[in-house]
Amino acid sequence: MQTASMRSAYGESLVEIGQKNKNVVVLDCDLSKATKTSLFAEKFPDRFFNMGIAEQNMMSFAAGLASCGKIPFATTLAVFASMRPCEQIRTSICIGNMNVKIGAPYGGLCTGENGPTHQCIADINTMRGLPNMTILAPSDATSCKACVLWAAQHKGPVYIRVLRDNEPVIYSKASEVDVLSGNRLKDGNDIVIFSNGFTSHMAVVAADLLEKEGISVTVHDIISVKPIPEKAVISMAKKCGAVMTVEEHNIYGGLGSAIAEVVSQKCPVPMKILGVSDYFSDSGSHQSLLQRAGLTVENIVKQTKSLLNKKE
Amino acid sequence: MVDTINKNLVSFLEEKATELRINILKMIHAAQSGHPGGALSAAEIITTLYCHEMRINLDNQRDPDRDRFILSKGHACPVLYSVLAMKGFFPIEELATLRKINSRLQGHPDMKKTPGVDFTTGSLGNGLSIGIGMALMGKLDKKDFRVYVMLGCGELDEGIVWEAFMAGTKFKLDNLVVIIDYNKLQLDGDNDEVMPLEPIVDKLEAFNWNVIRTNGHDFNQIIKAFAKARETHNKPTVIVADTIKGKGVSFMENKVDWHGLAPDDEQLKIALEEIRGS
Amino acid sequence: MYKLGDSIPTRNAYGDTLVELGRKNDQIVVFEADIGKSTRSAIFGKEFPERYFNIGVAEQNEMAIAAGAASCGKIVFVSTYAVFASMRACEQVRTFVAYPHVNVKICVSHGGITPANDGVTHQATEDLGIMRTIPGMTVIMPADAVSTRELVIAATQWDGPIYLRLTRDGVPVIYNEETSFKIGKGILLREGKDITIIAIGDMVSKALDARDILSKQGILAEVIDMHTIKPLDESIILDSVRKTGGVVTVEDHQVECGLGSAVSEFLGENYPIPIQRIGLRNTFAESGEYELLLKKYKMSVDDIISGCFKVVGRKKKKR
Amino acid sequence: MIDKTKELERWAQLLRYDVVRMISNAGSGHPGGCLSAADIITCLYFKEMNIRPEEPDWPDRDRFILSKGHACPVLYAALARRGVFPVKKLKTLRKAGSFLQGHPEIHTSGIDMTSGCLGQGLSVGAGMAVAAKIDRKFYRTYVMLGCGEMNEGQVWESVMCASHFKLDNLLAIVDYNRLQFDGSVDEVLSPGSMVKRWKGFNWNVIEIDGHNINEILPAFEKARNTKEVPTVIIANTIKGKGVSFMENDYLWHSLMDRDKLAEKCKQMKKDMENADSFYAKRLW
Repeated sequence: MQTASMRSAYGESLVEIGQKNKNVVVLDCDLSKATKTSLFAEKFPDRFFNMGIAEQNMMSFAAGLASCGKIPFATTLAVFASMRPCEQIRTSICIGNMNVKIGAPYGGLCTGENGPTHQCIADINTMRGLPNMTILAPSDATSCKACVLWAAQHKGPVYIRVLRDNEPVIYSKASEVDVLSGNRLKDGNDIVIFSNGFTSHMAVVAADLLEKEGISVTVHDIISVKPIPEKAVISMAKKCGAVMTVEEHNIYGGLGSAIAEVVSQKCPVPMKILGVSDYFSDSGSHQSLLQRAGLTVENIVKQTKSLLNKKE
Repeated sequence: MVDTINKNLVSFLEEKATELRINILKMIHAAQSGHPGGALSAAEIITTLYCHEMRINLDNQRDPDRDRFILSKGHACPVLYSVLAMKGFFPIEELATLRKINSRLQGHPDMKKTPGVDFTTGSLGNGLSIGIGMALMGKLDKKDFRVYVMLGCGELDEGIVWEAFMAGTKFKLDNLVVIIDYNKLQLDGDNDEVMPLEPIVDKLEAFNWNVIRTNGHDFNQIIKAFAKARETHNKPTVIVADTIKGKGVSFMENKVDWHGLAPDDEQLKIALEEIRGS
Repeated sequence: MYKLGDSIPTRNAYGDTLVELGRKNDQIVVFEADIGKSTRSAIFGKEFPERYFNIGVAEQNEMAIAAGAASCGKIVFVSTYAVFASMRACEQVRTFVAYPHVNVKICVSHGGITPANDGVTHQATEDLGIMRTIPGMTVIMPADAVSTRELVIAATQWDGPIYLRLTRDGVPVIYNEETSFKIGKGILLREGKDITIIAIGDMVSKALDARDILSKQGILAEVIDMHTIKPLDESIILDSVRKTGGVVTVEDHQVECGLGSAVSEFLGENYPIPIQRIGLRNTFAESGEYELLLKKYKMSVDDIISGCFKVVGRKKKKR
Repeated sequence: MIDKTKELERWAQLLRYDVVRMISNAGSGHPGGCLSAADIITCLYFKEMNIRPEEPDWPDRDRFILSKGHACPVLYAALARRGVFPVKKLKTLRKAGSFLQGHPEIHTSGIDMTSGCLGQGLSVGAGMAVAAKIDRKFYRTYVMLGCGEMNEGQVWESVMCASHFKLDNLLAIVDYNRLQFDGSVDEVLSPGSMVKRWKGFNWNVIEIDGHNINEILPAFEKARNTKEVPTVIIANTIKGKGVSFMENDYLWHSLMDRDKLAEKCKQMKKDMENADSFYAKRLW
């Protein structure tokens, strides 16, 4: 299994768009080595600003830059990019629909050993209520690149949730990735699994195992949690008649919630939301924390089977 | 006032600080992640706090009258865990479980999990506000406990720290002491590159605090600074302690890369030799 | 104390109750961020100046100070506006209040679009959703002055952090003083059989109005006041939808993340039926009169009614 | 021909009238902080700033951010009086459908940034000033802060960063009226020596009387001529300035008594009509 680092892909993609567009500027809060914006800083020192450990200032500052035609990528760890400056994102960025991109590496539990203060399982939800915001949660290094490229083209605020290292590679080329509609990773009829981030790869592996047992599963990688690709979600929910969501986020408010809103309104079918069951996790390796949360291939298989029993 | 400090006290503290450094390095090595630089720079101050300055009660760890300590720069927690283990809050062997699953020793301090930790920290800039809350309640309840907060210098970039400096003045919290571990390095480089802090003393004085500058590795000066803080009334004290990041291990000293890096076997061996030898 | 039908801002009831509690319990302390006159915490400050701390316009500091105070055994109330508590101090609430699970009660005025004229920056329409995703938080919005008093009292006995949202402007009193309130237990206000309306906060009285009109048109709606959206009262929802088979949720909040979302999550996993969500649809509101804003942003009594018709229609189609 | 000072004083008086009229008309709003800022805003919009009323989005314009967003009526009045939008629109303040929101919004002509949540404006201004430097443009950015706002930590974050980035094209003005929502700044959260604080953060500090046009204009000029460091003007002002019963009364931070204000408005109108034809033709 080939793996690559998503945050490196983030840093490299910034360099790439920085070369093409001189309006791209990058901001960071004293974490450029961790977030890999240091790659951009080396190449374009004049367009890189280290704001110090001052996330709120960074967000309003970015709004000021955007109002003068710049495309700022404000970057820091997910918890400090979403929750610490939440109100600044709302007031300075979203109300005016400013063209600010927020890069948020270390989303979910991947900063494992650092403990719950640094893990972030509430970022997607924190951003999801905000009008004008687009929320992207890519699932590997390639789709992360696709998201950065897309965000640079899109006018308006975008939040990109990035993971750390060693994510399995799902896509071969960034141009193949459909950022807004998501991507069918596997086609089947009995159940549809919507997932994003680190868990998309697990869902595919689980689907392969289930296939051997005669259960045919659709796996759809949802990169854009907001706006949620409503049409695609509904058509698959209708086709399969049962929906499961898998994500490295609180079961409340994230992808599962976004899917539940759509499905319940347009075609209520049995559902299961897999994620972190509303608790603060612990220090420990990323793998051990995923295991505790039930975000494993085995559990996806198990939950799929029990959900199928509920299907009429 | 302590004009002459007992020499035995100083050599006792020196011994303890050495022990702390050894534990810090061993535990970060065992975890293979963590933040040695800022833990080592704080060793003398933390030693002085726990082995001399602070009133703690091992028989009743949550004694409402105990002095409190908040490590606002939570990532430096190996130094705190070491001193707590050394004092007997939990077995010293437990240090080896740092950052592992099911351990009581989280990557950043957790008051609900670790005995002796007075408040959860880890996201920077907040510890001083929490200390203010405690000091205020001390005043309200007419208790004489004192509150100590250690800030990293990079934390002063955070606005909430300045909100807290204002509040400390307003409420005249002379039962509160802030220690800035001024090692002049943060994750991305030195303060001057990332966000300059000088003139740091002028800034703090402009917020009407009692400001004391000291050498954060010199026990004589540290002990005196705490004593002076006790004698100051009607305003809180901030001790700006000049320190060296990674202090005690030559290849870590003043090296920003050692902010958050674990030593390998070979590096640990050299580091321990240096510390024991000194 | 409060008369049925009177229009009272729930922030007023909060201020009065704080004083009442302060007299009984000297462990209660209150923190404020320079808007005590508006949040009504100043009433407490006047009577108990030694237990009232104005932190200035510094909400993050306020929240972390409150956490520190709570760790010394106090029952701490924090007052400010909803936007500032939930968003300005979002991370402090998560890391220093919720994660250590300290006894901080965050009681905030200016919830939803009730600070109508002040405009978007002061209208908190994302807060309930944000607070709901923080583990260990309890999230409440009372519907009127009576329930505000009861729930604020209940909050002092509740172990752990609470986020309680109040209105700036007046809302009609709908409860008499005999009603008993429990955190985490919804109130069945009206029985019905055709549809369940689940409402929260200032929208509960609108839901009642909608029910009256609907019943004249032959639809009997059950109305639930879901004052606590976390923990969600799952049994009251299940009991109701087993009868009615359809739900309309009504909230003064974005339809994403809030009550509608919580109900969708729960029913999706446990009892999939048609749901319609009434609330702000992914947009910011604006300055203007409360009732006019409700109309413009499709949250009025008429919109609740048409939502009910939609769901009833879909129910039929399904059969 | 009257001199420049006299002319600016007249505009300031007219803005005060507009503010009183708008707020009594809307039935809510924040008069105290509008009136304390009226003279400075007048000097900015009628003298100092380089803007094009007919082209509010002109890319090379000077920017202004009212960080104390609740004082927006005075800003709306200045924009209307400069011709950015018709004066009669002032009537619509805070009404549904109006572009004159309760707090400033970037979509309104002439408003350079949304504000209203205190403490964010200087960060935004620093961003604009940096953008000008990147693009090698000469426009300047002006940010007005309230003194209560200085409680917010974010202000100090931006103060630090503006001096770090050497933003000499950025000017901060503190409307130092010494009152905030809950009382005097000394009671709520003392700012200590404002001058000492800003100096501690390496800014060029100028202290003036914020109601004296002959002090305001030279301060702007001094700021323009200061290189390598950002400048802050600490403008000592009086909350509610110009309306006797509001002056220095913190309760008039927001509208306290609508009838009293409406009464005052009528009287102001009468006085101004009689005083000068300059006013007479501009009243509403």
